[in-house]
Amino acid sequence: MGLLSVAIWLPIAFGVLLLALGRDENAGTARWIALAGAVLSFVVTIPLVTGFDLGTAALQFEENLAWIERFNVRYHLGVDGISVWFVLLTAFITIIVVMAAWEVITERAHQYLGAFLILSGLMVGVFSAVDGLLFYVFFEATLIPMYIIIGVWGGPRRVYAAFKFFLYTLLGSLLMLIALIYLYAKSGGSFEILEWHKLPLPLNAQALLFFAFFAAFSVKVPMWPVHTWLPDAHVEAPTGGSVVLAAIMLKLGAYGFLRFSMPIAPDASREYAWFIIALSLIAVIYIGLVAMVQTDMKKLVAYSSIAHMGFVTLGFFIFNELGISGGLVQMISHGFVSGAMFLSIGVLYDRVHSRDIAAYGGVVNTMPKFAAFALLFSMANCGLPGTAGFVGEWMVILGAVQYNFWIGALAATALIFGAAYTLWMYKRVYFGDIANDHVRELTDINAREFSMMALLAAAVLAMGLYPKPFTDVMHTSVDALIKHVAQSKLQ
Amino acid sequence: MSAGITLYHYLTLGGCLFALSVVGIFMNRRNLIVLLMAIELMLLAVNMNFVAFSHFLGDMHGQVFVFFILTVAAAESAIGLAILVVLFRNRATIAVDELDTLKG
Amino acid sequence: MDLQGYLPVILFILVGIAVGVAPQLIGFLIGPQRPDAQKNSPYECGFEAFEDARMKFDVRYYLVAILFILFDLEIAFLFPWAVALKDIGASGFWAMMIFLAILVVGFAYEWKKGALDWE
Amino acid sequence: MNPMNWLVVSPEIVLLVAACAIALIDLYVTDPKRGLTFWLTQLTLAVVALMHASAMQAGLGASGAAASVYGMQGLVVSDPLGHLLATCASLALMATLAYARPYLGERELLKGEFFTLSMFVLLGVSVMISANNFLVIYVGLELMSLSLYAMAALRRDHGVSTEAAMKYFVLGALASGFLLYGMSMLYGATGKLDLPEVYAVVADGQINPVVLTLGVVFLVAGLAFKLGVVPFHMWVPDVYQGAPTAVTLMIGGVPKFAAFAIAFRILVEGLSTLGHDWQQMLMVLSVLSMLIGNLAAIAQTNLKRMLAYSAIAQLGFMLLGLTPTVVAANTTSAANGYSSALFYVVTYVLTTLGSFGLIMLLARQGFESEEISDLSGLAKRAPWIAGVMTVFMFSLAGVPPMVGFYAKFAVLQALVTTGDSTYITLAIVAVLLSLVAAFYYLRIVKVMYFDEPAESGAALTAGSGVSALLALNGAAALVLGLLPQGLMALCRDVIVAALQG
Amino acid sequence: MIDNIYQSGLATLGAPAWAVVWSLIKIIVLVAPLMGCVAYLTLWERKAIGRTQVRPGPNRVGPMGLLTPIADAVKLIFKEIIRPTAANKGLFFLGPIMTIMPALAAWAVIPVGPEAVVADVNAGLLFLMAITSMEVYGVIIAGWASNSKYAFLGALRASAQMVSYEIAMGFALVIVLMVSGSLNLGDVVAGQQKGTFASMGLNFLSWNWLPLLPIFFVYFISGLAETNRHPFDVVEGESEIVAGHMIEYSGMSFAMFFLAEYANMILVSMLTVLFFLGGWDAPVTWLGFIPGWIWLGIKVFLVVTMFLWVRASFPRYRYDQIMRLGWKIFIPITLVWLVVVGLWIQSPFNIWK
Repeated sequence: MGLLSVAIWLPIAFGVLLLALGRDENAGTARWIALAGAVLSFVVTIPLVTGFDLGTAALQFEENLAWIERFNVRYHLGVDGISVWFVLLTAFITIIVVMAAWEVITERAHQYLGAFLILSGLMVGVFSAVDGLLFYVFFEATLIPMYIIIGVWGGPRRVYAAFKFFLYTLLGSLLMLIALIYLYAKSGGSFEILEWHKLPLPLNAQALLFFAFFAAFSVKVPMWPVHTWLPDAHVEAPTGGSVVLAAIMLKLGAYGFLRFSMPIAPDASREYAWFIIALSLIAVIYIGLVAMVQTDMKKLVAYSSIAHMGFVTLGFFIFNELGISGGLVQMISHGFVSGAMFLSIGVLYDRVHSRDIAAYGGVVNTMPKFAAFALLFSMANCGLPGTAGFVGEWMVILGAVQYNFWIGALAATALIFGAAYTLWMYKRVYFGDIANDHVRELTDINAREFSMMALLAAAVLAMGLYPKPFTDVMHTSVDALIKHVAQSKLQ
Repeated sequence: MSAGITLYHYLTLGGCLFALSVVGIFMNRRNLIVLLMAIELMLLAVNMNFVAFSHFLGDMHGQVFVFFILTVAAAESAIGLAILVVLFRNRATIAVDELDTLKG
Repeated sequence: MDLQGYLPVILFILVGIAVGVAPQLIGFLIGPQRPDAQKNSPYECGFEAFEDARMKFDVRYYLVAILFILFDLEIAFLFPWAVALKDIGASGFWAMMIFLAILVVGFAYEWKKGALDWE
Repeated sequence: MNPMNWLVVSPEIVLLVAACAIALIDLYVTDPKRGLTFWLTQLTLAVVALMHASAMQAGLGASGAAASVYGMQGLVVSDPLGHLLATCASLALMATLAYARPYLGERELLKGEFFTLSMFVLLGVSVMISANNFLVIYVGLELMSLSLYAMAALRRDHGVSTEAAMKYFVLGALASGFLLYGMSMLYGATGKLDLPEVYAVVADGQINPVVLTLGVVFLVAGLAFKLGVVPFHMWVPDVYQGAPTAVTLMIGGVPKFAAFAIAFRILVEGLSTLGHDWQQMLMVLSVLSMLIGNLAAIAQTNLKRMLAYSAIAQLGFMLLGLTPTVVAANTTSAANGYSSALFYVVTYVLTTLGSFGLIMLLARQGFESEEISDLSGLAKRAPWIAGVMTVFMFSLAGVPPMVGFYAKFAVLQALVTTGDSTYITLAIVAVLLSLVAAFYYLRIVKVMYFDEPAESGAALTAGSGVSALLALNGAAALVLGLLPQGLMALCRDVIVAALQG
Repeated sequence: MIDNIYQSGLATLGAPAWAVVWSLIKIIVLVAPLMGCVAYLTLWERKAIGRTQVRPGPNRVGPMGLLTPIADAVKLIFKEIIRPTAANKGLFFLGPIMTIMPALAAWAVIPVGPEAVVADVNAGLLFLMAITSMEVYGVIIAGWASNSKYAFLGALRASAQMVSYEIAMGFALVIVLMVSGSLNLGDVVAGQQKGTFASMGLNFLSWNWLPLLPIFFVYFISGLAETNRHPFDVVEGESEIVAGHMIEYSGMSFAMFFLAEYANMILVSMLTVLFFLGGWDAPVTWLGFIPGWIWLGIKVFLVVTMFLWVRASFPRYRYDQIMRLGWKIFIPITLVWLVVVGLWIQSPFNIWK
């Protein structure tokens, strides 16, 4: 059993074990088991990076077993420079989520934690699958635990949000399924994604495939105008759910663009790049403006996530090294940052039970340690230099300028909007006098909260100050991808 | 005497009977018994077809088939009547119109 | 189709109907017609009938009717078999024996179930 | 002339003898739980399933056309396809009876007749499955239908139930009439009743196309009635809702195999040369079924009724698998399509068994548990059962990794790999409509997980045996989802063998 | 002479029309004496029962009461036909018609000698089964249309009883068919004229009654029940439901039922003779000089007299006993005998080759 399999199935096994535990009385045990599982799962992913061969764009840590021979579907796993970091990110965020749920989730904690561990395994599966159907299975299967997480432990409108989340995502992915099958037929009976990369296709077929994939991934990313499920889902989901959604699930969509749309339909991608770029810019600018007028903290961060993901797709579709690496770096950094942002909101919400910005004010007075962390994360969210957020955004903007100055300029405005809504929110929530009794009675973060905040803060800073390891790992694969996309597959 | 009667006469007759029974089943809103009778009529229409074909093709299998249809028709009406009786005991009506508790 | 032989049969049926109709007509024509309410009321034991004559009746009558339909059809199966028995040999004979065995199972079942009891 | 070859029908003979014997033995059983009857029935079914399974193995071992053995002078055929379906049907019946026994026992409906009738249902099903002749198909069909009519009326003192039985009866008889009329037309056009002979004559092309087409139209309509697809679906919701749940399962489970079998035997083995005629009808039927079934299911508050509409939609999806048949006389895509449809049916029945079994498990004396709201908060009361139901619902919705996804996937790939734009459009329509379907399946999960329990402390007093069976059933839906290879390959092998035969 | 009439008729009317006329002539030649027989059967019944009870019976009208039936007929013609207000008028008068019609139409296929039959059809026995089954319609229609409780109950009882015994009768016929191998009644009779005993000149031992003895009894007794004759006449048990389904009928309408009952008696006797008692065959070869129709007449007379004798001698059955006899005794007997005869035919001892 290869490393990747372990990374997938270990958390799932822990998750099933937790589900089997079955009683609220066992919640304490459940938490420790969950934490052990999460940490263990993270530990097994570390060799993926340490043992990563920077010199090749080929798949590493491959596993290739027959699965459904009837359709030549294979249990084929492998990572390259594009996906390897996401495996780690997923495993890392899972630890945070388990910790975040520690005292907060009292009802059916074992199910909650179990669902997250399973979800974690499935997401690792998505990032490491290089068989089309296997990818799809993992991709879809993630919906089930997320649906239940939002619906059971979510806020007042959780049912609506859960349905919206599920059905929106399903709609897109079903069309992708058709595309996968179409490719299977075209390639003469293979589900190997790498085979598909080599498959020559006429432009109209590419266009159809492109839009089928677009349907799946744009919903997941989410891109304007199919983003409306996201604020609902984020707002209603429990903290852990929001963290995972923002930090990883959105990346599944962006990752899909890189893995499927661009290499499989390169000509169509170039043909319709303007379309994606336009949508991305709308996301960056318009959603940025929308974020500014939010009164709900979670909604604000949700919209900011959309805007940040707009950067990612923008970076991808300008087809240069800076853009794509920037997009990838942005994805990872956003994974940390948005997770941290939601976590901070969660910390407040657990104490005050309100996400309304107006319900707070002067938190820095009662929770100084927490406010410091929050400041760091907010700065990262608006992309100030020295934080993780900066690297990716900067790279994308540079890439965009290379591509077309005006696009770069428009993208750059996002930095301004980002700074505006994030810092303004920070000011309203943390600075100033103590606004009310709730805030007055706040207690600062405990050791558990501190440790998870610290973990995230370390990641954010490390990535902001020394991003080279990240970009190094990506470099070869991104290069190969760009070369591949540049070649026409038309015959 | 039967010289003028061709296969198509029989088929037309069979078709008419069949159509009649279908109309009977769908248009009848009053009485379930009529419905059961329409079903029997339908089977008879089929029998008519089979016998006619069998005769004109000179093949006995069609007539064997008719035998089976007849038997099944009897079993069917037996069960139909039994259900009808139970239904009447429960609902005190056999009007098709009034069988409307299941809607959705 | 040779149906010539059946002409007399149809005629006979018609004659049968005529024999049914004619005397009743004659009876109407010749016999007196002096109806009155008492005479035309249903035959009862002296009281006015106070419920519909078509009352509910014992379900066993239905049972008999249903059983009759089934058994009569078994007989319909037996007829051609019986006629051809000498030509179809042992296999034909045993096929019908299997059929009858199943019939007997059904018969035994309903016997034990009390469908044939009239107490 | 073909030989009698009694060996071919030996499982059916065993079944018939056992059914008769058990009918008589039960008369002397006084035990209200019918232990002896129950176990004897299960034993018989297990034996029958084993016989079919071993026959299937033997058939698959034989190469090419030798896999199909004809018996009873060509009236029946024994091929791996038939044996697979019959094995599945026997196993499904075993599960059905196991689920039904406590349910019926509580309602004083547990009579020996239930077992006998259900064995006759299976007998009819296996006769249909192995039929090679219109007459045999008809006899099997009626044997099954008549037994089912009687079972539907099992709850004699219940107005709704008997009303459902009546509707079932009338529309079922109507369907038989349609089917028969179609058969008579085909008989008239070809002069044959044996399916291979019909095939040969039709392929010859020297026959009246009008009569033939008319026959096919009626046949398809009759089949559609039996399958319960739109626009011949009117009976399905009423019967599913009205019949006692045990009988609903009986109607919704085992007979689906037979429906597939006769559709395959008649349309594919007998009339594949007329593919063009019936293919398009099937397309229309399946799209309509998915559309109306899914939309109507959304509006339901009764769980059984919802599952009925879902069955309509699911069978519509299954029918899609039968459509890609004679694309450029290419048997690969045909085999592909049929094996997908077969896989679909098998997995659909698996989930149906589970979901109705669960309804029965939750039902108690005087409480049918058939409203959707009755499941409220089930995840709190009985997390295991809720989990199993979730597996079924996601399976029906076609979400991986449940087995239902692979069924949908198989059918979709059969459509898409034809490369024909009509089929690709159909596939897209199908996935869009299954999105609609996802909504109401999700709603069940929502009710179980997100809603508060309607009546707190309603303890589940189910026997451990039934719970274990249910867990097994759910595990099957999941494990088959993770490892579908075996069943899929089997489906393909048997279809290939059948097409060669 | 008959041939001459046939030929001249054919010449004058042409084939189709003459076929009709000729058949009608044959029918009338058959029906007219039959009606006479029916009429005098009623007299004979009264006389015979009278004698068994040591009283003279009707003896006022004509010598030895021989004109009594005619007087009865005249009386009935002049009686009012009452139409009950509650009755369904159309059906009410259809009832008697449906009763008498099958009783007469069945005679279409009954041979009174070799080839001497109105309609010499191959499916004679089948027709007979079919047409006699219609008898029950008359009863049901009469009982329903009368809209009277007595009539209704009577009709139910009668129909249940008739259909019950029809099964036993049907099985009995099947057994007869097995040994004769033909549905043609003429062939059935012809089949009884051969065999070991027949070749020894003892024809009566080759008739079906001997090898099929149980069936012979079953058939005869079923015939009694089928015609609702004593001891199975609870359907019109005077002490309970007066006249059963006929209660509302009067005058000629009533007479139709009456006619039908006696016609059926003769029919059943006739069939018993044809199936089991060798038809027109002489019992022993040396009596063969007596014409077949005389033998037939004698046999039928004897069997009909059996009907009367039974009526005079046996107490009436209860209804449950009737049903039990039919379902639980006769049907098993016939089933067993069916298997026995089947095996017999399969065995080397087959006497019906």
